Amino acid sequence: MAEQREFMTAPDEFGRFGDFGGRFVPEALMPACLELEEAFQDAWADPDFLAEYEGVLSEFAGRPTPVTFLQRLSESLGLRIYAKREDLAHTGSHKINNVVGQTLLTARMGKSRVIAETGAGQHGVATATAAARMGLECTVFMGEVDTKRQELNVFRMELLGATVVPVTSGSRTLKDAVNEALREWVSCVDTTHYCLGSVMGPHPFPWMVREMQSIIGREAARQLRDLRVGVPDYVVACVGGGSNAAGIFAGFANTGARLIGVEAAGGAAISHGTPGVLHGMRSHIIQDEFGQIEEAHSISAGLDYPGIGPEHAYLSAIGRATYVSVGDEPIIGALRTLSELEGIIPALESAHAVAWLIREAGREIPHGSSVLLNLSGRGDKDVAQVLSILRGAS
Amino acid sequence: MAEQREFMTAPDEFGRFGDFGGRFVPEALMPACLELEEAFQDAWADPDFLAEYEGVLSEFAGRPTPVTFLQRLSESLGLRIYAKREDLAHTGSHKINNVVGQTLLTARMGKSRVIAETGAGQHGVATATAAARMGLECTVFMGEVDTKRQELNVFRMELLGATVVPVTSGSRTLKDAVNEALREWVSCVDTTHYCLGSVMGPHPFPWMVREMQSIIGREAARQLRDLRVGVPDYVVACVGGGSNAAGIFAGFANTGARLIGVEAAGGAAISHGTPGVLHGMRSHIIQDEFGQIEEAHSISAGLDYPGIGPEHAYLSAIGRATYVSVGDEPIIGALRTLSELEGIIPALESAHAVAWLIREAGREIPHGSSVLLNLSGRGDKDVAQVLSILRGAS
Amino acid sequence: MKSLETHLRAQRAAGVKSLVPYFMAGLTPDWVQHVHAAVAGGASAVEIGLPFSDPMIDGVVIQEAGLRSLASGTTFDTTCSALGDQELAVPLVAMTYYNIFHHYGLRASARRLQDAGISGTIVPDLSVEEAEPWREACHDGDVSTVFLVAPSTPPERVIRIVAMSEGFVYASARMAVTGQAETVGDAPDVVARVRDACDLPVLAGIGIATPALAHEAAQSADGVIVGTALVRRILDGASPLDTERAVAEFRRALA
Amino acid sequence: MKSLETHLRAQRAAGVKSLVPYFMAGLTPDWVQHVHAAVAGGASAVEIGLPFSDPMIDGVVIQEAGLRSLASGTTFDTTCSALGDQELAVPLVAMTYYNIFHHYGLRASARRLQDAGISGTIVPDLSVEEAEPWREACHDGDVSTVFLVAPSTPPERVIRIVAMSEGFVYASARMAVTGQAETVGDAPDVVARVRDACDLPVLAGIGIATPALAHEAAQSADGVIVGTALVRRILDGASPLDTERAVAEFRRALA
Ligand SMILES: Cc1ncc(COP(=O)(O)O)c(C=O)c1O
Ligand SMILES: Cc1ncc(COP(=O)(O)O)c(C=O)c1O
Repeated sequence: MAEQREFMTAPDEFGRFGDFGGRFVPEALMPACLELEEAFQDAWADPDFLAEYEGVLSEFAGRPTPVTFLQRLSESLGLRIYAKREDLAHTGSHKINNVVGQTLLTARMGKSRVIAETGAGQHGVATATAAARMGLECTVFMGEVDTKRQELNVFRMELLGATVVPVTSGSRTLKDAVNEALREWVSCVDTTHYCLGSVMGPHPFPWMVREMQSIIGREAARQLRDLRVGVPDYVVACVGGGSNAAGIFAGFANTGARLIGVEAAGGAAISHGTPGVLHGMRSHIIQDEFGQIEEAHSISAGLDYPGIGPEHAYLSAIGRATYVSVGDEPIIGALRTLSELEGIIPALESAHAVAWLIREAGREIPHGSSVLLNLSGRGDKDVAQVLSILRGAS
Repeated sequence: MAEQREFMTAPDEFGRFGDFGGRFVPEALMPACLELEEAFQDAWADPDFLAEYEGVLSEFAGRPTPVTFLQRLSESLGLRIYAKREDLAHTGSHKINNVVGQTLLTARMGKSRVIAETGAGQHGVATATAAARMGLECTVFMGEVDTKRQELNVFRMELLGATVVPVTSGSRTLKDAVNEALREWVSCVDTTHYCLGSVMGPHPFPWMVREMQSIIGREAARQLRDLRVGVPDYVVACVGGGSNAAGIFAGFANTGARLIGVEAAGGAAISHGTPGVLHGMRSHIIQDEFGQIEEAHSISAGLDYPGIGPEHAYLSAIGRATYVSVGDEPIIGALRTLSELEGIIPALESAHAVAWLIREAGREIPHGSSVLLNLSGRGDKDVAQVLSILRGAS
Repeated sequence: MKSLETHLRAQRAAGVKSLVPYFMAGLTPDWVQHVHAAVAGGASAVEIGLPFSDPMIDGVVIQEAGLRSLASGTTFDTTCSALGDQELAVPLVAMTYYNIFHHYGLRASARRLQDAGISGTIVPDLSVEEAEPWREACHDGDVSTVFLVAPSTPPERVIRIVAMSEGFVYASARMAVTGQAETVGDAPDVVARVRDACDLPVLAGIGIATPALAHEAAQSADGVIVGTALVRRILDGASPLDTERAVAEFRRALA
Repeated sequence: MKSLETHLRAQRAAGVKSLVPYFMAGLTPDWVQHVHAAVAGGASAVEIGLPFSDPMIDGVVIQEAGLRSLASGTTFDTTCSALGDQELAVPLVAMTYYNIFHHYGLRASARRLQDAGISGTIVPDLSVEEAEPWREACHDGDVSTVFLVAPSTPPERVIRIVAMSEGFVYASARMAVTGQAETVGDAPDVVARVRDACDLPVLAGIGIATPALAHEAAQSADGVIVGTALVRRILDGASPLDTERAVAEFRRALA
């Protein structure tokens, strides 16, 4: 099967997808990256490990998540829209898929602790969750600005037994949390695994995280077959670092489906960025004329990242996937539309994909098209923010 | 199969379980109750309806929910504990099972609107969700005190297109919301279904809601068979109105499992109440010496109800199930224990069942026993409250 | 035949429309005076509300009256004691929710009512299906159990309800809780359906807020029940004399 | 052989331990004076930090220095311009993150460095696996690319790294980001492993915060790199004269 796949195969031996990817890290971390690559390759080829990974996902994390036909939204847009319901996964988003895999790998490598970066807190909560279940120590780095904006998520992590470290360097947001996690990793790499939250960072992370998220796409492909939809015309996902998109794209990369990644306009690394090197990878990055990294700005914290996973940069470069962007303005409206028509309050991140559908139905997307929409997460975490935005607006 | 079952069969023609249940409603509502009984009986015997109900639960609401072996909690308590994960159902608790069934039935009866009562908001959010999906109008009655305590849940319902009516009568909490919903129902019974949230109220609600929740128990029984656990020694669930308990008990009523309902001490209708008539049913009720209903008081809004479903009163009376109570004190500790050991933050309601297990492991519950714990909901809704309690305490 | 029915049949036979005002027991210290005033104003019988914490068929006015009354310590016993001392020329009918009697004990309640000179009950949450134990408790004495027929009640149920109802049949004028309305609603229709099924006196209630509406309702019904309109006045500070005048006005409209 | 290596080998041959202080370009208006002062104090070469927004291997002191410098408008170009005008008796080595050169263009960067009289670079996030394009860009000129060996580097990698490193090998004294430490950490061990693999000068850095630690590290290494300890002083207001004295103290300790 691997032989037949043309797209989304493993990267080359340097972890490159075409010109993107690689491993741009301090020498102190190189051995850990190499060890991880080997451990991952070994585990991923081990049926026992795969069985355990899939077992935990189904017995603990609630997989498979359903595919829901969105009848009322479909009618209103003149499309046939199927939603992959990552909002129903444990902790409320697709992030759990990745952390279940990485924490199992951590134990397999004989390490007793994980660290993670988090923006709004979704990946931090997911990591703290999986670490709790596995009895691993867990430290989460979170920009100080974000710890204040997302106080409840900080507390959720603490309830789960994790230590949350507010990051006071740089812009005090997600990208600085990644820096700080990398700094910490340098000092404890023997005992500690860095559980990165998206398809970014140095090799093997972009590949490993994509593989661990590809269960989304594999499930969805099977579910659409069972629903007799077959291959959809479009597969649409929001893109922050790009893990939920990579996960669902992986199930359709070698079909005729058009793959669409929806970036937040304020963090649109492909639409507005240029090639650069950040956080261990060569990819598209939002940077100024001097190569200084710019802060991303999006209504949704999970898309507030100035980079994008290198495989997406590659898929864009070769034309296999298309990346579009949506500004903040239509996001709340999209969230409301999905809530009112379908009884699903999406995460603000996922609402970007919905907003693009609403904008392009009958334009970019011909009426009658079938669409697989990745609902990467639930909106409960965002309700307070939406309320304050709507109050502020009125 | 119905012939072999001794426990948890249908009530008698008056909707009575032994001495409990019945139909104590104003004459204006009797025809609606009778119509509903007939419609439910008809639908529940119709394979097409059942298929639709089960289809929506699996394609929209995320069923089956998994059974998770709680390894670390088990080790620390000397038990073998399996959790039925209703926290993973759409909207975050078992409440969705019931509302999916009732909204389908609403449409089948040709009604275009649902009303519901809610305490903390879980049932209200679930009802608003199912109504949105079905394109039904939805009005939710919520005690004014609760609308203030649970502002975000009010907003979630509004996002889902529901109208939330703050109830200013009586104690302005859940029981008054039920009264108000009943009052409203009197005036619109032609077009409107009252989507009651637990196994309470007049016949056929206690029976119908139990049937609609019994999918929990049927799934769990099958899952425990698949896990080769078979019939557990104990089945433990928290009890507010009693729907999650009834749902899981239903799967084990005719086995040797001991059924344990855990009430909140401040709303312990069986432990501290006496037979009475409220909200259309004869059951155990917390009332004063003059027959005035008392307010319940619990740390968890979902258990803050002075009554209990009549079938539970019956199961208690005949000794088939045992009802115990737990005060507020150990609840936060139980929530933390489950969070830290298993990576699952339970709802405060569900934490009552956990607290009882922690208290009785090695005492009431012999070491080595197998336990099926119904995790009726997730704790995200409660995190702010827990934080403020812990802050207040420190 | 129990005394309530005898009394109301006699009124009908005399060509007099029955007027049954409602008062919340214990609402004000002088509440019993309001009852006397109503009789003076021309009441045919008086409905006495026994307050209950969860009055599910009552609108906001009677809810508020009930809570105030409860707050001042009113119980079934205090109400019966207060009434037992009175000499009243008309029957009294207790209106409450079933839990009050259920909790007090059905036989004990029936006895207590009778001892207090109360000759009927209206228990809106006691459906005919559930009423047997209560009817039995009242069987030997002179306490009648009045049932309601609602606009939604289908013909078969009307037959069943009127067969159980004692004293009179309460024709609910609308699908609504107690309160003040601007029309007689479905009263004529409900009354007609009850008449088709029995010969008992039929009184219309729920929302009969003005003498004009009482007049209109009494075109078909044998009388009316007036609750919220009077209770509202007492909540606003009406004296027994005010009540007497208000009842008298209703009486005139029924003449 | 490029000039950086020639220079350091000459020091070693002369029995002089190399002392390489680090300064953040643009940190203060008089930052270039600090460089001169360091030379006056006895520096063997000077490491010039080009500030980057996301300095992932730097501790808080150098992070803060970088942010301050960026805030005052420092760029690769302004730094090179400022240095290009100077006559300095020792080699300059630029320390920065790869994106700065990547963004500027690799060949353009190499040329710009050389034009500014900078004869080496330390790019900590440029692994040997990724370094070929940069090495090639520097191939024709006199800019050396220095690589680090870390305590975690296994023997095979040490061989590979020293084979690529030009000028000297940077022996990282510990698994940590830049900062001030209280011991020489793994420096002796890392230095020994580098020596086993090559004959290049080996300088120890990361956490060498005091003259005493410098002395100790130089027992095995051919010299030391001192960053945070000096930058901390400048953040606190040290003048070029202060810097000269501080560097001189390190120099004395190495004597
Ligand atoms: C619900 C949700 N969707 C999407 C994202 C973006 O991440 P990625 O692009 O890696 O899927 C996040 C990140 O926090 C998220 O929480
Ligand atoms: C999570 C959860 N569990 C339990 C309950 C109690 O209801 P019941 O006893 O009907 O299951 C509620 C009610 O809101 C709830 O939200």
